[in-house]
Amino acid sequence: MSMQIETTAKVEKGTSASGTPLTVIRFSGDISSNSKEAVLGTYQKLPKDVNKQILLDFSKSEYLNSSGIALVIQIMMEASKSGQTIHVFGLTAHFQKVFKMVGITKYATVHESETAAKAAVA
Amino acid sequence: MSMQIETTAKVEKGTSASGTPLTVIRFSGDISSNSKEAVLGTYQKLPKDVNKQILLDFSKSEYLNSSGIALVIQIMMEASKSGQTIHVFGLTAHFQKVFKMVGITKYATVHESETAAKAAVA
Amino acid sequence: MTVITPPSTATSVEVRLPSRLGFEKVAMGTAASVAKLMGFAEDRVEDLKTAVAEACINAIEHGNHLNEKLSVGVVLSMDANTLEVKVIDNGDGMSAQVAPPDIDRKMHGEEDPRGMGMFLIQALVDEAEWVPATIEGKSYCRLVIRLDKELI
Amino acid sequence: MTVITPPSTATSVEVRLPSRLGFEKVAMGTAASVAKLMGFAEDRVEDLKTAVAEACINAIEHGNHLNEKLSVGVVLSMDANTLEVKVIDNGDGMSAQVAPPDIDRKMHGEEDPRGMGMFLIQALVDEAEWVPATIEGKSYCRLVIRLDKELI
Ligand SMILES: Nc1ncnc2c1ncn2[C@@H]1O[C@H](COP(=O)(O)OP(=O)(O)O)[C@@H](O)[C@H]1O
Ligand SMILES: Nc1ncnc2c1ncn2[C@@H]1O[C@H](COP(=O)(O)OP(=O)(O)O)[C@@H](O)[C@H]1O
Repeated sequence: MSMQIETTAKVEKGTSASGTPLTVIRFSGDISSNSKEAVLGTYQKLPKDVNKQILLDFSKSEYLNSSGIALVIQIMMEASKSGQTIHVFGLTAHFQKVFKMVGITKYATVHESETAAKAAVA
Repeated sequence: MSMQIETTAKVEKGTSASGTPLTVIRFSGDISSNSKEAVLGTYQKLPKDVNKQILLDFSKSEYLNSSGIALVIQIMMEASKSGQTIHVFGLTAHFQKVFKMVGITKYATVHESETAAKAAVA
Repeated sequence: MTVITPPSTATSVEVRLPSRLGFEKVAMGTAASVAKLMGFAEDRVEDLKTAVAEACINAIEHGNHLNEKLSVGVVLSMDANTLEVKVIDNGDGMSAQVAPPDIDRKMHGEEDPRGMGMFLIQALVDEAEWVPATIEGKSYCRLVIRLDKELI
Repeated sequence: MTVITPPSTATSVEVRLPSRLGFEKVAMGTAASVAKLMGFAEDRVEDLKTAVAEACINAIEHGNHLNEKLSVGVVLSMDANTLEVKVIDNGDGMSAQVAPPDIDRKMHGEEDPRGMGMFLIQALVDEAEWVPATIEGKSYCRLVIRLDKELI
Protein backbone atom coordinates (compact mmCIF):
# COMPACT_ATOMS: atom_id res chain seq x y z
CA MET A 1 0.00 0.00 0.00
CA SER A 2 1.38 3.34 -1.03
CA MET A 3 1.30 6.23 1.39
CA GLN A 4 2.07 8.68 -1.34
CA ILE A 5 -0.65 10.61 -3.07
CA GLU A 6 -0.14 10.43 -6.81
CA THR A 7 1.01 13.61 -8.45
CA THR A 8 -0.95 14.81 -11.43
CA ALA A 9 -0.22 17.75 -13.69
CA LYS A 10 -2.56 19.62 -16.01
CA VAL A 11 -1.24 21.95 -18.67
CA GLU A 12 -3.22 25.06 -19.50
CA LYS A 13 -2.51 27.78 -22.03
CA GLY A 14 -3.27 31.35 -21.13
CA THR A 15 -2.15 34.92 -21.44
CA SER A 16 -0.67 37.36 -19.00
CA ALA A 17 -2.42 40.55 -17.95
CA SER A 18 -0.54 42.31 -20.77
CA GLY A 19 -1.41 39.67 -23.36
CA THR A 20 1.79 37.58 -23.40
CA PRO A 21 1.13 33.87 -24.01
CA LEU A 22 1.91 31.69 -21.03
CA THR A 23 1.68 28.06 -19.96
CA VAL A 24 0.35 27.05 -16.57
CA ILE A 25 1.21 23.63 -15.13
CA ARG A 26 -1.23 22.84 -12.36
CA PHE A 27 -0.03 20.18 -9.96
CA SER A 28 -2.04 18.20 -7.50
CA GLY A 29 -1.10 15.48 -5.03
CA ASP A 30 2.26 15.08 -3.33
CA ILE A 31 5.35 16.76 -4.76
CA SER A 32 8.03 14.30 -3.71
CA SER A 33 10.60 11.85 -5.08
CA ASN A 34 7.67 10.02 -6.64
CA SER A 35 6.67 12.98 -8.79
CA LYS A 36 9.47 13.01 -11.36
CA GLU A 37 7.26 12.05 -14.30
CA ALA A 38 4.44 14.42 -13.37
CA VAL A 39 6.68 17.37 -12.54
CA LEU A 40 9.76 17.14 -14.75
CA GLY A 41 8.10 14.95 -17.41
CA THR A 42 5.18 17.31 -17.92
CA TYR A 43 7.49 20.28 -18.24
CA GLN A 44 9.80 18.46 -20.66
CA LYS A 45 6.93 17.58 -22.98
CA LEU A 46 6.25 21.26 -23.64
CA PRO A 47 8.03 22.50 -26.78
CA LYS A 48 10.66 24.91 -25.48
CA ASP A 49 10.46 27.38 -28.34
CA VAL A 50 6.80 28.31 -27.95
CA ASN A 51 6.44 28.06 -24.16
CA LYS A 52 8.56 30.88 -22.84
CA GLN A 53 6.59 31.84 -19.74
CA ILE A 54 5.91 28.88 -17.48
CA LEU A 55 3.73 29.18 -14.38
CA LEU A 56 3.84 26.38 -11.83
CA ASP A 57 0.66 26.15 -9.74
CA PHE A 58 1.12 24.42 -6.36
CA SER A 59 -2.22 25.44 -4.86
CA LYS A 60 -3.52 21.87 -4.98
CA SER A 61 -0.41 20.26 -3.49
CA GLU A 62 -0.79 19.74 0.21
CA TYR A 63 2.56 18.05 0.64
CA LEU A 64 5.92 19.12 -0.73
CA ASN A 65 9.31 17.87 0.37
CA SER A 66 12.94 18.54 -0.52
CA SER A 67 12.99 15.83 -3.20
CA GLY A 68 10.01 17.49 -4.81
CA ILE A 69 11.69 20.88 -4.59
CA ALA A 70 14.73 19.34 -6.32
CA LEU A 71 12.46 18.57 -9.29
CA VAL A 72 11.46 22.23 -9.44
CA ILE A 73 15.15 23.12 -9.50
CA GLN A 74 15.65 20.70 -12.40
CA ILE A 75 12.90 22.48 -14.31
CA MET A 76 14.62 25.78 -13.54
CA MET A 77 17.94 24.44 -14.86
CA GLU A 78 16.45 23.38 -18.18
CA ALA A 79 14.35 26.52 -18.42
CA SER A 80 17.39 28.71 -17.91
CA LYS A 81 19.19 26.95 -20.78
CA SER A 82 16.27 27.46 -23.15
CA GLY A 83 15.45 31.05 -22.27
CA GLN A 84 12.22 30.26 -20.46
CA THR A 85 11.03 32.09 -17.36
CA ILE A 86 9.62 30.16 -14.40
CA HIS A 87 6.94 31.63 -12.15
CA VAL A 88 5.60 29.87 -9.10
CA PHE A 89 2.31 30.47 -7.27
CA GLY A 90 -0.08 28.72 -4.91
CA LEU A 91 2.51 28.07 -2.21
CA THR A 92 1.59 28.48 1.45
CA ALA A 93 3.50 31.12 3.41
CA HIS A 94 5.61 28.31 4.83
CA PHE A 95 6.68 26.98 1.43
CA GLN A 96 7.24 30.48 0.08
CA LYS A 97 9.76 30.78 2.90
CA VAL A 98 11.28 27.37 2.13
CA PHE A 99 11.64 28.21 -1.57
CA LYS A 100 13.45 31.37 -0.57
CA MET A 101 15.69 29.54 1.91
CA VAL A 102 16.98 27.14 -0.72
CA GLY A 103 17.60 29.96 -3.19
CA ILE A 104 14.89 29.21 -5.74
CA THR A 105 13.79 32.85 -5.72
CA LYS A 106 17.12 33.76 -7.32
CA TYR A 107 16.12 32.01 -10.55
CA ALA A 108 12.33 31.94 -10.44
CA THR A 109 9.74 34.39 -9.17
CA VAL A 110 7.37 33.30 -6.43
CA HIS A 111 3.98 35.02 -6.44
CA GLU A 112 1.23 35.28 -3.87
CA SER A 113 -1.50 34.25 -6.31
CA GLU A 114 -2.29 33.33 -9.89
CA THR A 115 -3.48 36.86 -10.55
CA ALA A 116 -0.24 38.30 -9.20
CA ALA A 117 1.77 35.85 -11.33
CA LYS A 118 -0.16 36.71 -14.47
CA ALA A 119 0.18 40.41 -13.79
CA ALA A 120 3.93 40.03 -13.38
CA VAL A 121 4.52 38.45 -16.78
CA ALA A 122 5.34 41.38 -19.04
CA MET B 1 2.66 19.66 31.39
CA SER B 2 -1.02 19.56 30.56
CA MET B 3 -2.14 18.42 27.16
CA GLN B 4 -5.59 19.80 27.73
CA ILE B 5 -6.58 23.18 26.44
CA GLU B 6 -8.30 25.14 29.19
CA THR B 7 -12.01 25.62 28.74
CA THR B 8 -13.33 29.12 29.07
CA ALA B 9 -16.91 30.30 28.98
CA LYS B 10 -18.28 33.76 28.29
CA VAL B 11 -21.85 34.68 29.12
CA GLU B 12 -23.68 37.07 26.84
CA LYS B 13 -27.21 38.41 27.06
CA GLY B 14 -29.23 38.81 23.87
CA THR B 15 -32.64 38.56 22.32
CA SER B 16 -34.13 36.15 19.86
CA ALA B 17 -35.32 37.19 16.40
CA SER B 18 -38.77 37.72 17.94
CA GLY B 19 -37.46 39.71 20.90
CA THR B 20 -37.37 37.04 23.62
CA PRO B 21 -34.48 37.52 26.08
CA LEU B 22 -31.87 34.79 25.88
CA THR B 23 -28.51 33.92 27.36
CA VAL B 24 -25.61 32.70 25.24
CA ILE B 25 -22.75 30.77 26.84
CA ARG B 26 -19.78 30.82 24.48
CA PHE B 27 -17.25 28.08 25.15
CA SER B 28 -13.71 27.86 23.92
CA GLY B 29 -10.97 25.29 24.45
CA ASP B 30 -11.49 21.60 25.06
CA ILE B 31 -14.84 20.30 26.27
CA SER B 32 -13.73 17.31 28.32
CA SER B 33 -13.64 15.91 31.85
CA ASN B 34 -11.55 18.95 32.73
CA SER B 35 -14.32 21.40 31.83
CA LYS B 36 -16.76 20.85 34.67
CA GLU B 37 -16.28 24.28 36.20
CA ALA B 38 -16.40 26.14 32.89
CA VAL B 39 -19.35 24.22 31.48
CA LEU B 40 -21.56 23.21 34.39
CA GLY B 41 -20.26 25.91 36.76
CA THR B 42 -20.95 28.75 34.34
CA TYR B 43 -24.46 27.49 33.69
CA GLN B 44 -25.18 27.04 37.39
CA LYS B 45 -24.18 30.60 38.18
CA LEU B 46 -27.00 31.94 36.01
CA PRO B 47 -30.17 32.65 38.04
CA LYS B 48 -32.65 30.09 36.79
CA ASP B 49 -35.71 32.33 37.00
CA VAL B 50 -34.56 35.00 34.57
CA ASN B 51 -32.53 32.88 32.12
CA LYS B 52 -35.12 30.71 30.45
CA GLN B 53 -33.60 30.41 26.99
CA ILE B 54 -30.01 29.19 27.08
CA LEU B 55 -27.87 28.96 23.96
CA LEU B 56 -24.65 26.96 24.12
CA ASP B 57 -22.07 28.07 21.53
CA PHE B 58 -19.48 25.42 20.65
CA SER B 59 -18.07 27.14 17.57
CA LYS B 60 -14.75 27.84 19.33
CA SER B 61 -14.31 24.33 20.75
CA GLU B 62 -12.10 22.25 18.53
CA TYR B 63 -12.17 19.21 20.77
CA LEU B 64 -15.17 17.60 22.45
CA ASN B 65 -15.31 14.16 23.99
CA SER B 66 -17.89 12.00 25.72
CA SER B 67 -17.00 13.34 29.18
CA GLY B 68 -17.60 16.84 27.86
CA ILE B 69 -20.89 15.76 26.33
CA ALA B 70 -21.87 14.34 29.73
CA LEU B 71 -21.52 17.87 31.14
CA VAL B 72 -23.96 19.13 28.51
CA ILE B 73 -26.38 16.41 29.60
CA GLN B 74 -26.00 17.58 33.19
CA ILE B 75 -26.93 21.10 32.11
CA MET B 76 -29.94 19.66 30.29
CA MET B 77 -31.04 17.78 33.43
CA GLU B 78 -30.97 20.89 35.57
CA ALA B 79 -32.53 23.01 32.83
CA SER B 80 -35.38 20.59 32.45
CA LYS B 81 -36.14 20.80 36.18
CA SER B 82 -36.21 24.59 36.14
CA GLY B 83 -38.20 25.06 32.96
CA GLN B 84 -35.30 26.35 30.89
CA THR B 85 -34.82 25.52 27.23
CA ILE B 86 -31.38 24.55 25.91
CA HIS B 87 -30.28 25.35 22.37
CA VAL B 88 -26.97 24.28 20.91
CA PHE B 89 -25.10 25.74 17.94
CA GLY B 90 -21.61 25.90 16.47
CA LEU B 91 -21.12 22.14 16.29
CA THR B 92 -19.42 20.59 13.26
CA ALA B 93 -21.49 18.18 11.17
CA HIS B 94 -19.68 15.34 12.95
CA PHE B 95 -20.63 16.52 16.43
CA GLN B 96 -24.19 17.32 15.36
CA LYS B 97 -24.35 13.64 14.44
CA VAL B 98 -22.77 12.57 17.74
CA PHE B 99 -25.20 14.71 19.76
CA LYS B 100 -28.04 13.04 17.91
CA MET B 101 -26.58 9.56 18.44
CA VAL B 102 -26.48 9.95 22.21
CA GLY B 103 -30.02 11.33 22.29
CA ILE B 104 -29.30 14.93 23.23
CA THR B 105 -31.59 16.15 20.44
CA LYS B 106 -34.53 14.69 22.34
CA TYR B 107 -34.13 17.30 25.09
CA ALA B 108 -32.28 20.15 23.40
CA THR B 109 -32.40 21.62 19.92
CA VAL B 110 -29.27 21.62 17.82
CA HIS B 111 -29.01 24.44 15.27
CA GLU B 112 -26.79 24.98 12.27
CA SER B 113 -25.80 28.49 13.30
CA GLU B 114 -26.28 31.23 15.84
CA THR B 115 -28.76 32.95 13.51
CA ALA B 116 -30.77 29.77 13.15
CA ALA B 117 -30.75 29.29 16.93
CA LYS B 118 -31.89 32.85 17.57
CA ALA B 119 -34.60 32.56 14.94
CA ALA B 120 -35.89 29.37 16.55
CA VAL B 121 -36.43 30.90 19.99
CA ALA B 122 -40.06 31.98 19.96
CA MET C 1 8.34 -0.02 28.82
CA THR C 2 6.26 -2.39 26.81
CA VAL C 3 6.95 -3.85 23.44
CA ILE C 4 3.98 -4.20 21.19
CA THR C 5 4.43 -6.55 18.29
CA PRO C 6 2.29 -5.57 15.34
CA PRO C 7 0.94 -8.29 13.07
CA SER C 8 3.57 -8.93 10.42
CA THR C 9 1.14 -9.24 7.52
CA ALA C 10 -0.14 -5.69 7.49
CA THR C 11 1.75 -2.44 7.38
CA SER C 12 1.58 -0.84 10.74
CA VAL C 13 2.34 2.31 12.63
CA GLU C 14 2.70 2.24 16.37
CA VAL C 15 2.26 5.06 18.85
CA ARG C 16 2.95 5.03 22.55
CA LEU C 17 1.38 7.67 24.77
CA PRO C 18 1.70 8.55 28.45
CA SER C 19 -1.40 7.75 30.51
CA ARG C 20 -2.41 11.36 30.92
CA LEU C 21 -5.69 12.81 29.73
CA GLY C 22 -5.21 15.02 26.71
CA PHE C 23 -2.73 12.69 25.02
CA GLU C 24 -5.64 11.00 23.29
CA LYS C 25 -5.49 14.00 20.96
CA VAL C 26 -2.05 12.92 19.75
CA ALA C 27 -3.48 9.51 18.85
CA MET C 28 -6.30 11.33 17.03
CA GLY C 29 -3.74 13.27 15.01
CA THR C 30 -1.80 10.17 14.07
CA ALA C 31 -4.91 8.15 13.21
CA ALA C 32 -6.25 11.05 11.13
CA SER C 33 -2.98 11.27 9.18
CA VAL C 34 -3.04 7.55 8.43
CA ALA C 35 -6.70 7.56 7.44
CA LYS C 36 -6.28 10.59 5.18
CA LEU C 37 -3.32 8.97 3.45
CA MET C 38 -5.38 5.85 2.91
CA GLY C 39 -8.01 7.96 1.20
CA PHE C 40 -10.79 8.01 3.77
CA ALA C 41 -13.38 10.76 3.31
CA GLU C 42 -13.38 13.63 5.76
CA ASP C 43 -16.48 12.46 7.67
CA ARG C 44 -15.04 8.97 8.16
CA VAL C 45 -11.81 10.52 9.44
CA GLU C 46 -13.88 12.41 12.00
CA ASP C 47 -15.67 9.21 13.03
CA LEU C 48 -12.33 7.47 13.48
CA LYS C 49 -10.85 10.38 15.43
CA THR C 50 -13.67 10.35 17.98
CA ALA C 51 -13.58 6.55 18.29
CA VAL C 52 -9.79 6.52 18.79
CA ALA C 53 -10.01 9.36 21.32
CA GLU C 54 -12.68 7.55 23.36
CA ALA C 55 -10.72 4.29 23.31
CA CYS C 56 -7.57 6.10 24.45
CA ILE C 57 -9.43 7.94 27.22
CA ASN C 58 -10.76 4.61 28.49
CA ALA C 59 -7.29 3.05 28.32
CA ILE C 60 -5.82 6.02 30.20
CA GLU C 61 -8.59 6.21 32.83
CA HIS C 62 -9.97 2.72 33.31
CA GLY C 63 -7.11 0.57 32.00
CA ASN C 64 -4.07 2.42 33.34
CA HIS C 65 -5.83 4.37 36.11
CA LEU C 66 -4.01 7.57 35.09
CA ASN C 67 -0.69 6.05 36.13
CA GLU C 68 1.75 8.01 34.00
CA LYS C 69 4.40 5.34 34.37
CA LEU C 70 2.26 3.15 32.14
CA SER C 71 1.83 3.91 28.51
CA VAL C 72 -1.07 3.39 26.17
CA GLY C 73 -0.16 1.66 22.94
CA VAL C 74 -1.93 2.46 19.71
CA VAL C 75 -1.23 0.14 16.80
CA LEU C 76 -2.61 1.17 13.43
CA SER C 77 -2.54 -1.66 10.90
CA MET C 78 -3.53 -0.96 7.37
CA ASP C 79 -4.06 -2.78 4.16
CA ALA C 80 -5.55 -1.48 0.93
CA ASN C 81 -9.11 -1.08 2.26
CA THR C 82 -9.03 -1.51 5.98
CA LEU C 83 -7.62 0.38 8.90
CA GLU C 84 -7.51 -1.49 12.19
CA VAL C 85 -6.65 0.34 15.38
CA LYS C 86 -5.78 -1.43 18.59
CA VAL C 87 -5.67 0.64 21.75
CA ILE C 88 -3.78 -1.31 24.37
CA ASP C 89 -3.58 -0.76 28.12
CA ASN C 90 -2.17 -2.51 31.19
CA GLY C 91 -5.48 -3.24 32.89
CA ASP C 92 -7.63 -6.33 32.96
CA GLY C 93 -9.89 -5.00 30.25
CA MET C 94 -13.44 -5.97 29.70
CA SER C 95 -15.60 -7.80 27.28
CA ALA C 96 -18.94 -6.60 28.54
CA GLN C 97 -21.79 -5.87 26.20
CA VAL C 98 -22.20 -2.19 25.66
CA ALA C 99 -25.62 -0.88 26.55
CA PRO C 100 -26.46 2.18 24.46
CA PRO C 101 -26.89 5.26 26.61
CA ASP C 102 -30.53 5.90 27.48
CA ILE C 103 -31.03 9.63 27.42
CA ASP C 104 -34.41 9.39 29.21
CA ARG C 105 -32.85 7.50 32.08
CA LYS C 106 -29.94 9.93 32.16
CA MET C 107 -32.31 12.90 32.23
CA HIS C 108 -34.18 11.35 35.15
CA GLY C 109 -31.01 10.66 37.08
CA GLU C 110 -31.45 6.89 36.78
CA GLU C 111 -28.25 6.48 34.79
CA ASP C 112 -24.83 8.16 34.99
CA PRO C 113 -24.64 11.11 32.59
CA ARG C 114 -21.32 9.60 31.47
CA GLY C 115 -20.92 6.13 29.99
CA MET C 116 -21.16 7.05 26.31
CA GLY C 117 -17.62 6.28 25.16
CA MET C 118 -17.99 2.63 24.27
CA PHE C 119 -21.35 3.27 22.63
CA LEU C 120 -19.85 6.00 20.46
CA ILE C 121 -16.93 3.79 19.47
CA GLN C 122 -19.31 1.05 18.36
CA ALA C 123 -21.59 3.47 16.57
CA LEU C 124 -18.85 5.31 14.68
CA VAL C 125 -16.69 2.49 13.31
CA ASP C 126 -17.40 -0.60 11.24
CA GLU C 127 -16.23 -3.07 13.87
CA ALA C 128 -15.43 -2.69 17.56
CA GLU C 129 -14.27 -5.30 20.00
CA TRP C 130 -12.95 -5.30 23.57
CA VAL C 131 -10.45 -8.01 24.37
CA PRO C 132 -9.63 -8.60 28.05
CA ALA C 133 -6.09 -9.26 29.23
CA THR C 134 -4.89 -12.87 29.16
CA ILE C 135 -1.72 -14.58 30.32
CA GLU C 136 -0.29 -14.04 26.85
CA GLY C 137 -1.52 -10.60 26.07
CA LYS C 138 -2.72 -7.26 27.21
CA SER C 139 -6.18 -5.80 27.24
CA TYR C 140 -7.15 -3.85 24.17
CA CYS C 141 -9.97 -2.22 22.28
CA ARG C 142 -9.90 -3.02 18.57
CA LEU C 143 -11.62 -0.90 15.97
CA VAL C 144 -11.86 -1.30 12.25
CA ILE C 145 -12.96 1.12 9.59
CA ARG C 146 -13.24 0.17 5.93
CA LEU C 147 -12.66 2.28 2.91
CA ASP C 148 -15.43 0.84 0.73
CA LYS C 149 -18.07 1.83 3.27
CA GLU C 150 -17.87 5.40 2.12
CA LEU C 151 -18.70 4.50 -1.48
CA ILE C 152 -22.23 3.55 -0.58
CA MET D 1 11.48 -4.90 16.55
CA THR D 2 13.38 -2.26 18.37
CA VAL D 3 12.77 -0.83 21.76
CA ILE D 4 13.33 2.84 22.13
CA THR D 5 13.66 4.06 25.68
CA PRO D 6 12.56 7.64 26.05
CA PRO D 7 14.28 9.83 28.62
CA SER D 8 12.42 9.43 31.87
CA THR D 9 12.51 13.09 32.85
CA ALA D 10 10.35 14.45 30.07
CA THR D 11 6.92 13.38 28.94
CA SER D 12 7.24 11.56 25.68
CA VAL D 13 5.29 10.13 22.83
CA GLU D 14 6.83 7.50 20.63
CA VAL D 15 5.92 6.58 17.06
CA ARG D 16 7.25 3.72 14.99
CA LEU D 17 6.90 3.83 11.22
CA PRO D 18 7.68 1.37 8.45
CA SER D 19 10.63 2.37 6.26
CA ARG D 20 8.48 3.29 3.30
CA LEU D 21 8.38 6.73 1.72
CA GLY D 22 5.14 8.49 2.48
CA PHE D 23 5.04 7.39 6.12
CA GLU D 24 6.95 10.53 7.05
CA LYS D 25 3.54 12.20 6.72
CA VAL D 26 2.25 10.21 9.68
CA ALA D 27 5.15 11.50 11.77
CA MET D 28 4.28 15.00 10.58
CA GLY D 29 0.70 14.50 11.77
CA THR D 30 1.79 13.27 15.18
CA ALA D 31 4.41 15.98 15.62
CA ALA D 32 1.90 18.63 14.56
CA SER D 33 -0.66 17.37 17.12
CA VAL D 34 1.91 17.48 19.91
CA ALA D 35 3.18 20.93 18.93
CA LYS D 36 -0.33 22.37 18.68
CA LEU D 37 -1.22 20.98 22.09
CA MET D 38 1.92 22.56 23.50
CA GLY D 39 0.77 25.89 22.13
CA PHE D 40 3.15 26.44 19.23
CA ALA D 41 2.03 29.00 16.67
CA GLU D 42 0.89 27.78 13.29
CA ASP D 43 4.06 28.82 11.45
CA ARG D 44 6.29 27.04 13.96
CA VAL D 45 4.15 23.92 13.58
CA GLU D 46 4.77 24.12 9.81
CA ASP D 47 8.52 24.49 10.37
CA LEU D 48 8.49 21.46 12.64
CA LYS D 49 6.42 19.40 10.20
CA THR D 50 8.88 19.97 7.36
CA ALA D 51 11.89 19.29 9.59
CA VAL D 52 10.37 16.06 10.93
CA ALA D 53 9.39 14.95 7.42
CA GLU D 54 12.91 15.52 6.08
CA ALA D 55 14.49 13.69 9.02
CA CYS D 56 12.12 10.75 8.51
CA ILE D 57 12.78 10.64 4.75
CA ASN D 58 16.53 10.50 5.45
CA ALA D 59 16.04 7.76 8.05
CA ILE D 60 13.89 5.78 5.61
CA GLU D 61 16.18 6.29 2.59
CA HIS D 62 19.71 6.66 3.87
CA GLY D 63 19.47 5.04 7.30
CA ASN D 64 17.22 2.06 6.61
CA HIS D 65 17.72 1.90 2.83
CA LEU D 66 13.96 1.50 2.27
CA ASN D 67 14.06 -1.88 4.01
CA GLU D 68 10.48 -2.21 5.21
CA LYS D 69 11.46 -4.78 7.81
CA LEU D 70 13.18 -1.97 9.68
CA SER D 71 11.22 0.73 11.36
CA VAL D 72 11.95 4.36 11.93
CA GLY D 73 11.44 5.51 15.51
CA VAL D 74 10.24 8.98 16.31
CA VAL D 75 10.43 10.02 19.95
CA LEU D 76 8.81 13.31 20.87
CA SER D 77 9.86 14.54 24.31
CA MET D 78 8.23 17.60 25.71
CA ASP D 79 8.49 19.84 28.68
CA ALA D 80 6.78 23.15 29.30
CA ASN D 81 8.70 25.10 26.64
CA THR D 82 10.62 22.64 24.54
CA LEU D 83 9.77 19.93 22.11
CA GLU D 84 12.61 17.57 21.20
CA VAL D 85 12.17 15.11 18.38
CA LYS D 86 14.55 12.22 17.80
CA VAL D 87 14.28 10.38 14.50
CA ILE D 88 16.03 7.07 14.86
CA ASP D 89 17.16 4.63 12.18
CA ASN D 90 19.19 1.41 11.92
CA GLY D 91 22.04 2.81 9.83
CA ASP D 92 25.46 4.10 10.77
CA GLY D 93 24.29 7.66 10.70
CA MET D 94 26.47 10.65 10.13
CA SER D 95 27.82 13.65 11.88
CA ALA D 96 28.99 15.56 8.85
CA GLN D 97 28.74 19.30 8.66
CA VAL D 98 25.82 20.37 6.54
CA ALA D 99 26.79 22.58 3.65
CA PRO D 100 23.93 24.86 2.70
CA PRO D 101 22.68 24.17 -0.81
CA ASP D 102 24.28 26.47 -3.37
CA ILE D 103 21.60 27.31 -5.89
CA ASP D 104 24.13 28.76 -8.37
CA ARG D 105 26.12 25.53 -8.36
CA LYS D 106 22.92 23.53 -8.66
CA MET D 107 21.76 25.64 -11.61
CA HIS D 108 25.09 25.07 -13.33
CA GLY D 109 25.00 21.33 -12.75
CA GLU D 110 27.98 21.46 -10.38
CA GLU D 111 25.95 20.18 -7.44
CA ASP D 112 23.16 17.63 -7.13
CA PRO D 113 19.73 19.31 -7.35
CA ARG D 114 18.88 17.31 -4.24
CA GLY D 115 20.71 17.54 -0.90
CA MET D 116 18.53 20.14 0.77
CA GLY D 117 16.97 18.04 3.55
CA MET D 118 19.57 18.50 6.25
CA PHE D 119 19.92 22.18 5.45
CA LEU D 120 16.18 22.69 5.80
CA ILE D 121 16.09 20.82 9.09
CA GLN D 122 18.83 23.06 10.48
CA ALA D 123 17.24 26.20 9.13
CA LEU D 124 13.73 25.47 10.38
CA VAL D 125 14.28 24.37 13.97
CA ASP D 126 16.11 25.88 16.93
CA GLU D 127 18.61 23.05 17.31
CA ALA D 128 19.55 20.16 15.03
CA GLU D 129 22.08 17.43 15.61
CA TRP D 130 23.02 14.19 13.88
CA VAL D 131 24.31 11.47 16.14
CA PRO D 132 25.98 8.45 14.50
CA ALA D 133 25.38 4.91 15.70
CA THR D 134 27.58 3.65 18.51
CA ILE D 135 27.90 0.28 20.21
CA GLU D 136 25.33 1.43 22.74
CA GLY D 137 22.89 3.26 20.56
CA LYS D 138 21.38 3.82 17.21
CA SER D 139 21.86 6.62 14.77
CA TYR D 140 19.47 9.52 15.11
CA CYS D 141 18.70 13.04 14.09
CA ARG D 142 17.67 15.23 17.00
CA LEU D 143 15.70 18.43 16.60
CA VAL D 144 14.50 20.90 19.15
CA ILE D 145 11.98 23.70 18.87
CA ARG D 146 11.26 26.10 21.69
CA LEU D 147 8.05 27.80 22.58
CA ASP D 148 9.53 31.13 23.66
CA LYS D 149 11.11 31.68 20.25
CA GLU D 150 7.76 32.65 18.82
CA LEU D 151 7.25 35.43 21.33
CA ILE D 152 9.99 37.52 19.78
N1 LIG E 1 -9.94 -0.05 28.63
C1 LIG E 1 -10.79 -0.36 29.64
N2 LIG E 1 -10.36 -1.10 30.68
C2 LIG E 1 -11.19 -1.41 31.69
N3 LIG E 1 -12.48 -1.01 31.76
C3 LIG E 1 -12.97 -0.28 30.75
C4 LIG E 1 -12.16 0.09 29.63
N4 LIG E 1 -12.93 0.80 28.78
C5 LIG E 1 -14.14 0.90 29.33
N5 LIG E 1 -14.18 0.26 30.53
C6 LIG E 1 -15.35 0.15 31.44
O1 LIG E 1 -16.54 0.42 30.72
C7 LIG E 1 -17.25 1.50 31.29
C8 LIG E 1 -17.95 2.29 30.20
O2 LIG E 1 -17.03 2.99 29.41
P1 LIG E 1 -17.50 4.21 28.52
O3 LIG E 1 -18.71 3.79 27.77
O4 LIG E 1 -16.36 4.66 27.69
O5 LIG E 1 -17.93 5.34 29.53
P2 LIG E 1 -17.15 6.12 30.69
O6 LIG E 1 -15.70 5.99 30.40
O7 LIG E 1 -17.65 7.50 30.56
O8 LIG E 1 -17.56 5.45 31.96
C9 LIG E 1 -16.22 2.29 32.07
O9 LIG E 1 -16.79 3.04 33.10
C10 LIG E 1 -15.30 1.17 32.56
O10 LIG E 1 -15.82 0.58 33.71
N1 LIG F 1 19.81 9.26 8.60
C1 LIG F 1 20.87 9.24 7.78
N2 LIG F 1 21.71 8.17 7.74
C2 LIG F 1 22.78 8.15 6.92
N3 LIG F 1 23.09 9.16 6.08
C3 LIG F 1 22.31 10.24 6.06
C4 LIG F 1 21.18 10.36 6.91
N4 LIG F 1 20.59 11.56 6.67
C5 LIG F 1 21.32 12.15 5.72
N5 LIG F 1 22.36 11.38 5.34
C6 LIG F 1 23.39 11.68 4.30
O1 LIG F 1 23.43 13.09 4.10
C7 LIG F 1 23.17 13.41 2.73
C8 LIG F 1 22.41 14.70 2.63
O2 LIG F 1 21.09 14.54 3.11
P1 LIG F 1 19.98 15.61 2.72
O3 LIG F 1 20.54 16.97 2.93
O4 LIG F 1 18.75 15.31 3.47
O5 LIG F 1 19.76 15.45 1.16
P2 LIG F 1 19.29 14.18 0.29
O6 LIG F 1 18.59 13.23 1.19
O7 LIG F 1 18.39 14.81 -0.72
O8 LIG F 1 20.55 13.62 -0.30
C9 LIG F 1 22.41 12.19 2.19
O9 LIG F 1 22.55 12.07 0.80
C10 LIG F 1 23.05 11.06 2.96
O10 LIG F 1 24.26 10.67 2.37
